[in-house]
Amino acid sequence: MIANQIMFFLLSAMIIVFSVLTVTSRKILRAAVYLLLVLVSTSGLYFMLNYQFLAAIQLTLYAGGIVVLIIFSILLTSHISQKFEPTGWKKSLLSALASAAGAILAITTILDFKFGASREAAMEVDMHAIGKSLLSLDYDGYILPFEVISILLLAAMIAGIVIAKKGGPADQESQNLKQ
Amino acid sequence: MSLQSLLIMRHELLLAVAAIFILTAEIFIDPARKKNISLISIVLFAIVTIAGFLPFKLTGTLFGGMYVSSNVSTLMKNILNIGVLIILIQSVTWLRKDENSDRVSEYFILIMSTLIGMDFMISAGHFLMFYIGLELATIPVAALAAFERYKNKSAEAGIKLILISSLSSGVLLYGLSMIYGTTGSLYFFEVSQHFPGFNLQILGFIFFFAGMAFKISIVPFHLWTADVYEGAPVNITSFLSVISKGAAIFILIIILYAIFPSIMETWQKTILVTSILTMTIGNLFAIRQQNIKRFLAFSSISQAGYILVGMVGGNQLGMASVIYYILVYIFSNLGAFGVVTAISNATGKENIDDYNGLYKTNPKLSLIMMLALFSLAGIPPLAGFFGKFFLFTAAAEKGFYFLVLIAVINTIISLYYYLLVVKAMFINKNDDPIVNFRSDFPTRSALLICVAGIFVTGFASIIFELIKGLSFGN
Amino acid sequence: MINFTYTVWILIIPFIMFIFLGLAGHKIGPKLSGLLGTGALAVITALSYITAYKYFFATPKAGDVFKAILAANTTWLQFTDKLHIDIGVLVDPISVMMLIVVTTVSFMVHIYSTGYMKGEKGYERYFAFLSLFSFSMLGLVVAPNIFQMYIFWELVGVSSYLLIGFYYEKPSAVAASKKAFIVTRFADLGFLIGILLLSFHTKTFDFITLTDPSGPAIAQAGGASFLGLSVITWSMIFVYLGGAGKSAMFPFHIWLPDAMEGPTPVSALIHAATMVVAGVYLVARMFPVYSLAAPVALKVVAYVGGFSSLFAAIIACTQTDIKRVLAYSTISQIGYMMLALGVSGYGGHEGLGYMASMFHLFTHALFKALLFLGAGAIIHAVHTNLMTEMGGLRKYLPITHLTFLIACLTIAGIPPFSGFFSKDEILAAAFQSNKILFAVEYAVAGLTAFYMFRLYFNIFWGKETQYQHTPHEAPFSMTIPLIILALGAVFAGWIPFNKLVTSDGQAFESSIEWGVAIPSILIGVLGIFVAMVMYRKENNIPERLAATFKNTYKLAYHKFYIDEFYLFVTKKIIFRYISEPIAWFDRHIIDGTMNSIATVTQVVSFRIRKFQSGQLQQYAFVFISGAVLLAVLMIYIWYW
Amino acid sequence: MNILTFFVVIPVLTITGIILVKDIKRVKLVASIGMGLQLLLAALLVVLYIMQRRAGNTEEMLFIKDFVWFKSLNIHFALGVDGISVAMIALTSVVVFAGVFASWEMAFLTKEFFVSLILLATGVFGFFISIDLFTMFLFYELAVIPMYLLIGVWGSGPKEYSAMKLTLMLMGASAILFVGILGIYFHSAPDGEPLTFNILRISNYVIPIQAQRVFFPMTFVGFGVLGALFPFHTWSPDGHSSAPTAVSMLHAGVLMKLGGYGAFRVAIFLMPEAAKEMSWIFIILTSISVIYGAFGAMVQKDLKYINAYSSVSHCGLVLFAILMMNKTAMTGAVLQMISHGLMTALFFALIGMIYGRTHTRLINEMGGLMKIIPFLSVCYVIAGLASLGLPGLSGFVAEMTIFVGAFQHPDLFHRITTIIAITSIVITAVYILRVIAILLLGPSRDNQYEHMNDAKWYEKISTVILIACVAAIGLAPFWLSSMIGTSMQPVIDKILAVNPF
Amino acid sequence: MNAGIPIQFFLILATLMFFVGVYGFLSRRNLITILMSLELVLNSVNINFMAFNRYLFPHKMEGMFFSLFIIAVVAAEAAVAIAIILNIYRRFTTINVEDVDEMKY
Repeated sequence: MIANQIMFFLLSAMIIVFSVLTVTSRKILRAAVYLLLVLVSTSGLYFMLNYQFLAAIQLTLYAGGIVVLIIFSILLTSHISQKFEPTGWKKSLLSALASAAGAILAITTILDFKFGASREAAMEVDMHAIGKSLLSLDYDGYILPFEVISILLLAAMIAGIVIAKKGGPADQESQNLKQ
Repeated sequence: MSLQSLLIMRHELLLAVAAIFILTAEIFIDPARKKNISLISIVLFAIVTIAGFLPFKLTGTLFGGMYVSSNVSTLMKNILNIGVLIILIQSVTWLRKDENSDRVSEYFILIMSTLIGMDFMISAGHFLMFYIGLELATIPVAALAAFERYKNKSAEAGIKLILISSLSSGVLLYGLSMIYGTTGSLYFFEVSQHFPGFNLQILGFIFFFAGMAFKISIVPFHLWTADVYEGAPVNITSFLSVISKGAAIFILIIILYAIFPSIMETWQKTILVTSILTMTIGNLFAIRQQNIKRFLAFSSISQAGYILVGMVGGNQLGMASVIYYILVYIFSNLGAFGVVTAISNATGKENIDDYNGLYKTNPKLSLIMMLALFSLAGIPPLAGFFGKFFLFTAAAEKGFYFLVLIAVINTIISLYYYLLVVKAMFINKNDDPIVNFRSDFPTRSALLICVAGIFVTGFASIIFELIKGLSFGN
Repeated sequence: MINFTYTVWILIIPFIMFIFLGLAGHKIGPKLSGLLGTGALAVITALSYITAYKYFFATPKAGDVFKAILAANTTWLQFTDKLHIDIGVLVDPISVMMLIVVTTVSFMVHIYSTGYMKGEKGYERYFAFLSLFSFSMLGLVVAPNIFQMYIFWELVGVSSYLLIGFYYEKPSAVAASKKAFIVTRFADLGFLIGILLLSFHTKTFDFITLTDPSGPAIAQAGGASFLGLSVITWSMIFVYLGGAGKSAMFPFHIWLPDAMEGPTPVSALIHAATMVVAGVYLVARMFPVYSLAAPVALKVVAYVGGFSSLFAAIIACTQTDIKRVLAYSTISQIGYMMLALGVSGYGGHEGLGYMASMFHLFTHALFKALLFLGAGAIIHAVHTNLMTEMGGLRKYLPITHLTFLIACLTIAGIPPFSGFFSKDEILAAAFQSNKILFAVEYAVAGLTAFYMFRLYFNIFWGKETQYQHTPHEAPFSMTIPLIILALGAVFAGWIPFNKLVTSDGQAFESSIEWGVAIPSILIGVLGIFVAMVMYRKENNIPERLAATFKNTYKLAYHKFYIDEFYLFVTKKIIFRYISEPIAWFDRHIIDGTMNSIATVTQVVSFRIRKFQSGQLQQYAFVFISGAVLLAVLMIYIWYW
Repeated sequence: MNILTFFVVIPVLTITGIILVKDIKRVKLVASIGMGLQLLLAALLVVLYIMQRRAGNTEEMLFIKDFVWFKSLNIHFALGVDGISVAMIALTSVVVFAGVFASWEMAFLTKEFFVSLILLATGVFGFFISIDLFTMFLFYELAVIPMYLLIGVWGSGPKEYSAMKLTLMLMGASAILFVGILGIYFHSAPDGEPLTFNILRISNYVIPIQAQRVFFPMTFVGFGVLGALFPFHTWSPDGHSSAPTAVSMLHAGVLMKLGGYGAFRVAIFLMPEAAKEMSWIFIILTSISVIYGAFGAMVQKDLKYINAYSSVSHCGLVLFAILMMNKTAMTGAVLQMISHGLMTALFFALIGMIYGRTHTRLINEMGGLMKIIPFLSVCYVIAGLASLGLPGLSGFVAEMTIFVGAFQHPDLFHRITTIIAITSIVITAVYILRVIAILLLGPSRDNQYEHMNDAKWYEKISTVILIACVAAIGLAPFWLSSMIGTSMQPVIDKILAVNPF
Repeated sequence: MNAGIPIQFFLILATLMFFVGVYGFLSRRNLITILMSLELVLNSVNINFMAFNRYLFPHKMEGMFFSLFIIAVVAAEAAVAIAIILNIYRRFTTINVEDVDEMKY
């Protein structure tokens, strides 16, 4: 029991702290690393909630994929040691206020609500169940989103290509720019 | 999967097939003949559009409630198809330009995939489908907004759109998570049964609404609109202002009517507040615009405000009038954008000042522009008048006279700035007017469709009656 | 009962003539136009005389009363069930008398004009206008209801306006015509309000009903009251305002002297003989109501008339423009008639004043027209209006001289000319009822004799001026009317008015009251004598007198500064302090408000543009705050 | 086919014809033929109408034709006329016909000009033949918009500003009106029965008084703005002064009448109780209008401004009379609309013709025109005399009917305001004569004007037909007045039935 | 595994993370850091879904699947965003968000 809670608080502390660091760090690569840590800690939470599959996905896709993508783009666009100028205090303050207001609103409202405990028997979330559900055509089946998301990914890929594609007058221009 | 289900899903399926066909064509076709891709795509899309109208059995629930098709949703999809078809035809000239010619098929694929997303969104029976549809309808658009990658503005539009839309989907998802937590399901029909309106639910709803409002560019979630519209290529701007917005409004009205009737008072208040803000702010900003795209952006914001007015009653007339108005709006706004596109393609000019004296050199374009703007302003006998009339009637039916009053007063402000453009074209003198040019066939036919739509949609009461018959509400 | 339906032609003929000459006059040429106009007048004059004969002598009386006969009547415009404007012809003693007056004078003036206006530009237009005037005046005269009277009243006003402004290139004529119209229009406002009040309480416009002693008007004499006077009294006072305006009673008299800018025959016709007496006619028309239901209003009539007559007579003594002298004399004489009506009672011998007034109206029309036409002949001969530039004309203009002298004697009330008789009746009537007014009349009689003979001597005697062209007598077309009118002026006094035109239609006995008449004759003779002393030979008495009564003279010479006062009111007060502020208010306040709505919108639009800063994060900030605020609003603040 | 439908069909055909022909001369020909036909049709309508009445047809509206349009909202294209609308239609066709000839010299974008002009006319005709609130509103707005282009493109002076102001104010009014109409619609039938836009149907049902209290002022003000109700009249001076001749004619002559007609047919006819309760406010406003417009006109220097203020005054009288709510006054109101429509159209036509010759509209810069261009000057005088209410011309008939009618009110308030309104006749005389004196009479002020030509044939057509109508009504008003009065009777009956006074 | 930890803890944690992300979005200047803040925002939503699913509705897997799809979508979104950011960098030679404001007012 206690171990649970300690585990949870540890993870949450990590999440909060690293989140804050992510958004405040003045070195961009460090921020990326903090983000990675947040994502990893989150996957820890998923483990705690017994969603091993998702935790794994979180680690591979999120932490492994997106963060790497981000780091690559950082490398393409900035110097590693580049330090940002601190954000203007006005902007920080306003942003902080807005966020704080939002957080207070959300938290008070959440605390206000009485969550009833589940009466149904818990479902065993193993790979089999996930796979079955994912490919099911019936109620609680996710084949359609699964298919549609493939279109999404394809579209995103093409979208990326469209923007990144070289050739045509555009390229010439950008080369001129470099010179 | 029976044939029946295939027919029910024919919009999405055909679109997907068409997109894949184009993709294949892109890969296999001889580079010298790639010009024909436009033609092929448009023909394909026209087939899809026509297929959408075929009178097969339209209603049904598939995938255990994941996908719901009703008469209304089919109607909405058809309306969107019409709009997209016009936009595609309008794009041809632009795509023929050298700098775009290497990405023609991508353009079509992205547009079609976007449309697939919208169709799924409209037919969603589950918030997951809704969400994926929403994203599918957004992400490619961001890329399209950044399509002219050699232009700063285009890139800026792209980044603004993608970042803000991600934030808004974050907010929307947060809201959805609350809805999920308080109702235990994300199926529409189950959510609607467990929605008594706890505070947390309202919170979730408002956050969800904010996410939707972003798509519709409702004040105060609208600020991206003008910049993105200005920066994006004209065709994408018209796509954003008409199709994206229209689809979002469709799904919003379905969700409000079908899922959240139990908290109607809350969403009425929400819409009341936001619609007043939207109309007023949109108009106030539009008054001073110099760039015609930016101008139309703000105009489209205020139009969204009027549409919200129609929605506020939660009545059947409201839904009918909103759908009808979107149809009218498609023709009107695309008419205006069609002229802007033609001029932008021919001369690259996009400022209202450049339009000074346009009537002397290009009378037909000016007339079409004027008709389109008047239709947007709600001047009879153009379709916009009927559209606005029904929208406001719908609100008045539920006693929102005050809102209607504000709305009609706002239409006066909007008339003012539409007239500014008309004035520029017809009255202002210009030493260096846009030279006379003849648009190519696609542009002309697209404009013709729009003008015909502007006239016919209003007079032919059967269209409205049809929509009314399919709509629901209390 | 004799059929009088044909009398409608008296109206129709001049109207057709007006339309015809107005539209086609310039096509058919001046000569034919003049001929046609005059011919038309000859026809209706004949018709009028026939009517007069038939009415007075061929129609059997009902009892011994001249009954009013509705010769023709048709509904012209329906207001309510009871209130409708009819257009028709009413034949009764005064209307018949007026028919005679109007057609006679008009006919004379037509003939006269063919000579006088020869060669003038706009000759056809002139005759068209004359026809219009004849039509309007006749319509007014025969009106069977008060609204028809009002209609023609306005038409008379406009034809007067057109004729005064006949020389439209002359700024003074334009100004005069405008003034005449506006002043009378203002008075007509009173008339209209009077009509409305009256008709509201009596539910009729019809004269016969209104003046019926047992009718609704008189029955309501003691009805609802306002500020101490009954409503009927008020309405009659208002009606009288209209009459006072048209008849140039103080303080509406200012337009009449200026109206002399018109061609002289017009002055003779409109501003001496016919139109200006319309006010008198109006009061006479409504006389039973005044007398029986609104005695206070009648008093007003009497005093205003008396005052005007004295006031105008004084001014007339100082004027040098011959037409203006005649104009003031007209005001004075009309004041006389008003006074006579004002002091009259109703029925039998009580109605002496009424009869006298009508009588004087009749004779005055003849001799005043004669005077004006004579003056026209003089002006025609010497090309000036100022008597200071004339003198010794008796040699050159014998016929004019003679007729003018007759006219002067007539107006001075010297027997046996007609003026004596009518004036005597008036004096007698005043003597019976009101001594103050009676005294005023004596004074006026003396003044009248004085200024008329001042005029006469100045023109025909006195120092002989060197004229550029030798003056010569007018052509026959002008002298013949003079002669005819002179004959009329001499003999009209013998017409038995007390048998024909009386307040209740019944004849009564009246004879010359020598007790009143002889002093009046003496006073007249005295006036003539004084004038003769002063003006027959050139001497300095007038200057000395003027110097002695410097202030009074100056006041009178400047017409007591009434014009200046009006000018002050209109130019300064109405234009500067009402109209211009209103125009300013409209442009700046009301229009300014509308414009400032637009400006405010623009300014707000400019101010808030900063929200659209192009900064992505600001957009996001607004987005988040918006969502949070909306949520707070919906969850915690706004309960329905 | 119903005769009334032609009133919309002919203009539409004419527009089509104008668009199709190439050459300017033919444009004018087509326009004049079309509007000539329209005029004949109007005459025919008058005759048919009177014949029907003579034959004993006592229906409230004649020639009723009802096309269902939007079934679910019970929107119909319902046509029908009574004496009042017949009179207004006749007026419109005359003014439009005269307007076409008055703009004969239009050389700049002629085709577009005539299309817009006739489009405007279509709106007006449509408005008068409709008995369905929706179509009425539609045609009303249809009439307003071509205005913008007509003034903005072909106007003079600060035309863009004026055009914008006029359009926005009128559309603003229509905005308020729109809410009013919706309000009427949603209270147009008892619970359970289908709602309707049909005026006749609504008039048979008493709209709940609470609703009336809200929507009557909206409707009345909405129409009132078009009828130049103080203080919402400021579009009128600017708009009229900037508009080209024919547009001023149509606008002041006909379009402003939509205001009066609508206020009567919609606001008062459908909501008599509220009208009774609230009329005092508007009576005060309108009597201010009457006097204020007249005084305002007195010191203006621009001919069109004078006329515009004069219109404010005269149209104020129309609304004033309507608010009196008795048969005579309301009949007078309609007469006044017709009379003012004709004579103000005449005025504007003449002003346009004079302006076309002198290129100025400032009265101080002209003078003595009577000698130079007698025909136009005489016409101007006639128009002036009609305006100041000279008997024998239409103004008198109308004004007297109004005054007598208004004065029949039993309570003092109405009668005192009537007297206030009556004083306008003097002020009117002052400013009319002032203009005539300065402009037409006196010596010629500038010899550059000496060589002007008098009216051309088309100008003569334009003015003569208007004068003929003015004089015809002035001389023989009975048939018109009784035609209107008879149609007014059912209206009055309804008002009285509800709340006899 | 989660016994003894009230669901509110998860929700509060997610909320805090959400708004920290929002804060980052609002205040960071670098486009890539903004993108990273967005990842925080979306990640927090996932926690919500997971927690709800586990605590309240464990008999189904809706929340989990939703999270799964969110992750996929976010990946796609991030990819496109990064492509655009790179393009921005090419065009503006900076990825400071405050400099990307050619269009305003």
